[in-house]
Amino acid sequence: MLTLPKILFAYFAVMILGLAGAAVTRRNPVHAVLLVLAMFLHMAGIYLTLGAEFLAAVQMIVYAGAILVLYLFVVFLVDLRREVQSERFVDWHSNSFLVALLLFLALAYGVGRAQVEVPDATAPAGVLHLGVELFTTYLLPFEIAGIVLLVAVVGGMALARRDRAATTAEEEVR
Amino acid sequence: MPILSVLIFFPMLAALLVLPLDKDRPERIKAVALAVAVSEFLLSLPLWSSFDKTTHLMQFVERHRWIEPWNVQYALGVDGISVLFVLLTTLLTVLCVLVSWRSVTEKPKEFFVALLFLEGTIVGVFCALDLFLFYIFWEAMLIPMFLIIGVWGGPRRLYATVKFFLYTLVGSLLMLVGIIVLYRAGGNTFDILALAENQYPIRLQLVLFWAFFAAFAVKVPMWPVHTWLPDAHTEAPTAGSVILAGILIKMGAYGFLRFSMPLFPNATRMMMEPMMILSIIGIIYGGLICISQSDIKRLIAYSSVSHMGFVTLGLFSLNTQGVEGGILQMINHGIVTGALFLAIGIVYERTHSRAIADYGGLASVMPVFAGFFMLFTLAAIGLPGTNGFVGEFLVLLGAFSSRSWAAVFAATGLIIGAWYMLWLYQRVFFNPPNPGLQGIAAINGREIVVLVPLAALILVIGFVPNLLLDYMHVSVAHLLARIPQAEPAATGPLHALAALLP
Amino acid sequence: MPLYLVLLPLAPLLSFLLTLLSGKWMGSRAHRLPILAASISLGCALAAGWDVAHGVVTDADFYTWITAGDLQVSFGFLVDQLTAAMLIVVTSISLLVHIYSVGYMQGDPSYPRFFAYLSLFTFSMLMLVLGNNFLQLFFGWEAVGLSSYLLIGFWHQKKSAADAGKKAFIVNRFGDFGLSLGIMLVFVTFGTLHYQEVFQAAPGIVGQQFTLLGLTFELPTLIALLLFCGAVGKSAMIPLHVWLPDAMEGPTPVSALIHAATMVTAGVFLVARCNPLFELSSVALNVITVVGAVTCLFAATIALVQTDIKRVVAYSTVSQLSYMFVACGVGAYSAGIFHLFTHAYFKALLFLGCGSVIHAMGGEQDVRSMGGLKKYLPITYWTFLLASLSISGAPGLAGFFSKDEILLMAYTTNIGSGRFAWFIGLVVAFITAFYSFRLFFLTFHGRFRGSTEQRDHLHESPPVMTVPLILLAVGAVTAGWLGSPEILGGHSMWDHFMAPVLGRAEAHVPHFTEWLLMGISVFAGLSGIWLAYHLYVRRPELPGQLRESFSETYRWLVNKYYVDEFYVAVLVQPAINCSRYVLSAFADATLIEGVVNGVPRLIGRASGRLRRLQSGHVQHYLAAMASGAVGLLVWLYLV
Amino acid sequence: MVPLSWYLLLAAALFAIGLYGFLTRRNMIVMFLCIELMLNGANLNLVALSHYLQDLRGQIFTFFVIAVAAAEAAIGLGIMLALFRNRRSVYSDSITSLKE
Repeated sequence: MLTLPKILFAYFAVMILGLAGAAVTRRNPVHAVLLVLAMFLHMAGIYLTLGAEFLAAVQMIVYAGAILVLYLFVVFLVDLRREVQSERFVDWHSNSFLVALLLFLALAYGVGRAQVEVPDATAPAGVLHLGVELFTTYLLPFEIAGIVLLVAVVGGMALARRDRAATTAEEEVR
Repeated sequence: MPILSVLIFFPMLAALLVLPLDKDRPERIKAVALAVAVSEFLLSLPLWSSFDKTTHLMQFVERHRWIEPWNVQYALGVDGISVLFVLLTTLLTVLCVLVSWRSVTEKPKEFFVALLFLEGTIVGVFCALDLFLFYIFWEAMLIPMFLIIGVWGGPRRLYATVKFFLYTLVGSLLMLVGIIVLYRAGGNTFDILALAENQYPIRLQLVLFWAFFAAFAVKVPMWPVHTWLPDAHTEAPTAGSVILAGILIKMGAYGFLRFSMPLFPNATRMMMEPMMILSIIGIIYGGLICISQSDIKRLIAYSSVSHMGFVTLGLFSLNTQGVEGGILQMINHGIVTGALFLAIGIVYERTHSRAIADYGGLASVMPVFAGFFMLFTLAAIGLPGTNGFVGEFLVLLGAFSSRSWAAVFAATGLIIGAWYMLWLYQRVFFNPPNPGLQGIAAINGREIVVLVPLAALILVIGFVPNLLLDYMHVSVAHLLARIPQAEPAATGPLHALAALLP
Repeated sequence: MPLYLVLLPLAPLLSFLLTLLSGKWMGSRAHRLPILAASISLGCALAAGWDVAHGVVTDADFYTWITAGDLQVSFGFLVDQLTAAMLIVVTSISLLVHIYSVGYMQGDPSYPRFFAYLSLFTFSMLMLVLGNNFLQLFFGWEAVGLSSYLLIGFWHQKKSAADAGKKAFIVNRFGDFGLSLGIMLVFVTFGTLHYQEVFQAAPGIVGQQFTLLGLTFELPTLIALLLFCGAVGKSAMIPLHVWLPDAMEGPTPVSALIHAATMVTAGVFLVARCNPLFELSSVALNVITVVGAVTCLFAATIALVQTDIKRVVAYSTVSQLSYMFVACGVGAYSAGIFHLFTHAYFKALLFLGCGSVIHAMGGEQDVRSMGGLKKYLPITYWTFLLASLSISGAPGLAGFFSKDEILLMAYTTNIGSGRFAWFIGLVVAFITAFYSFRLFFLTFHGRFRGSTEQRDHLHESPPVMTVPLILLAVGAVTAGWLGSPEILGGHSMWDHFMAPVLGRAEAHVPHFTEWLLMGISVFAGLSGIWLAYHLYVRRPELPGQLRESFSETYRWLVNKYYVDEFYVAVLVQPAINCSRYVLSAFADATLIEGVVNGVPRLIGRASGRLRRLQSGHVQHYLAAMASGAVGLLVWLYLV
Repeated sequence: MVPLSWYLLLAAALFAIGLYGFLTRRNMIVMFLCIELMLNGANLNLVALSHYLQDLRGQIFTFFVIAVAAAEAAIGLGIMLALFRNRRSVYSDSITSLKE
């Protein structure tokens, strides 16, 4: 029975798989990042079909908006010109395909076997409850996540910062 | 005042206070370390004065819940067996600080921090009444010791320290397994006193006995797991050797007393003869091997194997004289071997050589020092009037009472002991003076201050051993009361091993 | 407890400590305190002797030393007739040696140390004889060993002296090994170490057995033999006699005090003290007699050919000590102690005489470079002559009475080996007289054989040395009169005095036999003197010829029957080799270390193989992880 | 109503694709990107199960995963830049210092 949710799901699924598959095989990293960006937007769509509006928003704002842009910057920062001409794959990629395929089959078999009891009662859902939960029960983890992010920001800056002495030395060599 | 907790954590906290001191002013660091060690010693004196010698119960007990899901307690206490070791620890640490005054020139701050930390953990080992807590201190003590040997040691220090660490760790891990098994078998508790109330099946006792044996025998060290000791002693700095010989290896024998004997009395009884045989091999083997050593510290290290053989022989004689003699001999060995290592450290500072061949005629150059060393030598060979005699005699008497052959073989250790110690003394202090030793400074005031307390203890314990023995009587009697006096059906080592098989 | 008993050992102990501490400051005055202490001790000893002579026997504990279980031992004093005699011997000889040393040791850089050690020795010896239990005996026993070690090695820069001190200590340890086991066995048997309690209970153990090392012994025999082991070591009996001749490396006053008069007789004292135990075992008594007799002959023959003046006297000491053991072995403890008493004086005199000679010769000890010293050293000459006569058993002198009593007792005893011992004793009496006078003639008569330098240096010793010689000479002559037997018009005072402690061994023989035996032994002694006179004064060329014709025997004697070499080859060298090659190199470094280092090495090698899996490519790691995950899933589904 | 298993299968496929990419690509930045794909696969599982089991914890957990992913991206890309500056390369097969 083909219903709207199923059609929507099929659309998103096909797009996600296609975009992901394309992303991992493109030669140009910039293309790969852009394909993943598109894929993330479709992921947000899937989340909407699952009633997770807040997460869909987060997926778009944080993942697509922030993280992938960061990737894009970094890709530009490294030597893109040579990158486009060099070999995409490592030498042993055919074996890796097999491993990935086997994993998928194993997981799929597991999904097929699994019996998930679906409860009838409709528990409270939606952004409101999510917010209440986050700021009451999960307040401490929430704060910790904030600190982790802050640390990551500082750490990322520290790592990416050019060591002035080293840089000048490098430039002199050039 | 929770005096035992204070004794454990005061040096550790004080070590933290040493850390921010300016590393370019070592004098101040040393002064603070000395002040801490001396105050720790003074703090431990109430243990001596207000100890009640008429009861076998634990004293100065502190008991707090700690990790509730596993029923772990923070429980401390001392009885007549352990109280003396706490005092010995605090005393020897003071001397170690003093003797390291000049000899530790590199990173003095870190050295004294490690030393004070070590002191705290060792006191913890002797006071812990909870197996879990005990195990923590038992392993924690390895870390500062590892550093002391590995950072401030001699040329082969890395080999020695890694060997020391791995050797002891292998033994300890077997004990850890034993502790967990015991925890399950003894009603989910780590409380030593509660565990000792139970009676375990004989096969379990044997298995656990051997698991604990692995840890304790390495530490003692009993033959044939003694080979870490010569390397560790030889490479360790003076203070390290003193702590190692004086206190650390006592923890093994202490473990036998505190755990093996009260927890597994039947197994102990069955294992009496194998243990005595191992002890005797240690006595003779350690003594004989000393004869051909050419390195002073190595020689003293092997002599420790021989002397600790007497200790375990006494403990496993399983009678009053043997056990009390064994405990006394542990303290004696701490004092005497500690003193010998201190003395060697004092000459090493001047000559920078440990080879016996580089010495000779030292008595003409350093006469006062020669006198001290003579006293320590005599104590090491157990001359009456020194503490060594009382311990060895009681041990031999105990061994003779339970197995006369054991005393006969062990007594040969007295002959061998006199041989290697006097030969050492002759080659170092007598004979025509070695020209290389001309112009060596005589012993100074600080060094005399280091040696005098130990020399005094040697004589005081030699003439009035009851000062110490009085502390033990009740506790030892209580301990021995737990061990069946009747001979088990068959006591041969083969039989005992066979009982281990499923 | 009377005050003088406490003072008796305490005075030398304090003197030891104070002299050691203040030595640097006292310098050449360091002898004052030790001499004062020795005098105090002598006074106290005389007071103790007076009390005992009036029947007061003291047995009191000073304080409890060791308590452990049912073991309780004290430092305590037992003063009875035996102790009193020993006290007087020890303190009197000690005082004289102290005084003598003032002259002999003058100018030595370690003068204070020497006197400190002498005081330590006096203290130790007094503790040994005063003790009222076995452990205190052992305390003194080891402490005199220590003082002996220190004094033999007094000139420790000399390797031979340091060697000799060490050898003395270690050889003695072999004896102590038996003694300590004996003491333990006494404790295990009787449950106490106090003499009085042990001796009272002693008869109760007759017939009991004890298994040691799988061998079953009669309990009394085992105890007695183990205790005797200690005596063998301390008194230098075969087979532990090797240390005493070497001990002559020490200063001569030390040899006189320790290695002649007092310490070496501690073994005899031990046997005599424990006579209630030894009496229970005829096996042990026979062993003592035979060991004594054999050592007696053995040492005397070696003494025949020695050329070092002190070594001759040392071997004669071994031989005289053996007489004392023969006496104890045949049950005549009183005679043994009597000989100990007289021997102390004439042997100390001999040694101090030797010391005077060596002093005059500037340290030379070889008799071959002496001779004709009579005119240079008159006082030494005359006192030495008296001592030699005394040891040879010349009638009327001290040695005569004591030796004669021993021979009489050995002849009349019912101990199996008594007659054998008597015969040996007689032979040795002859040999003793011969070598004593050989030494005497070689030293004092004939022509001076040393260098002219030495001749110019010759002088009689100062009065501080000769006065002790004269006093000892008085002792060497008169000490024996205390025990002159009834047939010579005496009253056997000594035996009566000792009877309460040592029992009374009566010789039940007709007066004629007694006269005959006495005559034979006197004849043996006198003929020995005559032979020495003949060989070394009248026909000085003869000894050389004899040496030629019995060269093989001579070689064995000069080399002391190669006993030292035997021990080195059988005990010392194998032990060193075993230590170096078997234990150190093989067992420890190869076997145990092989396992200890081998296991980590094995792990290291295995991990080296496994390491090749580690390429460094992070993707390989993840691929392995993913394969693992797949494997896990499959396993999960299958199970 | 879309069956739960569809979502789960989609998530598994996404995860497998991410894995494949990680294992095969030389460029470490792209490898990082593939990790994001795998994370998304896992997130999808959580959200789907959260929806079907009527339990908000799945969503909350996903929220934290995204937060951590952001942190990880910041640090990881910082490392990548540092690496590139030191090695002049972002190719995984030229960086094997884990071997030592």
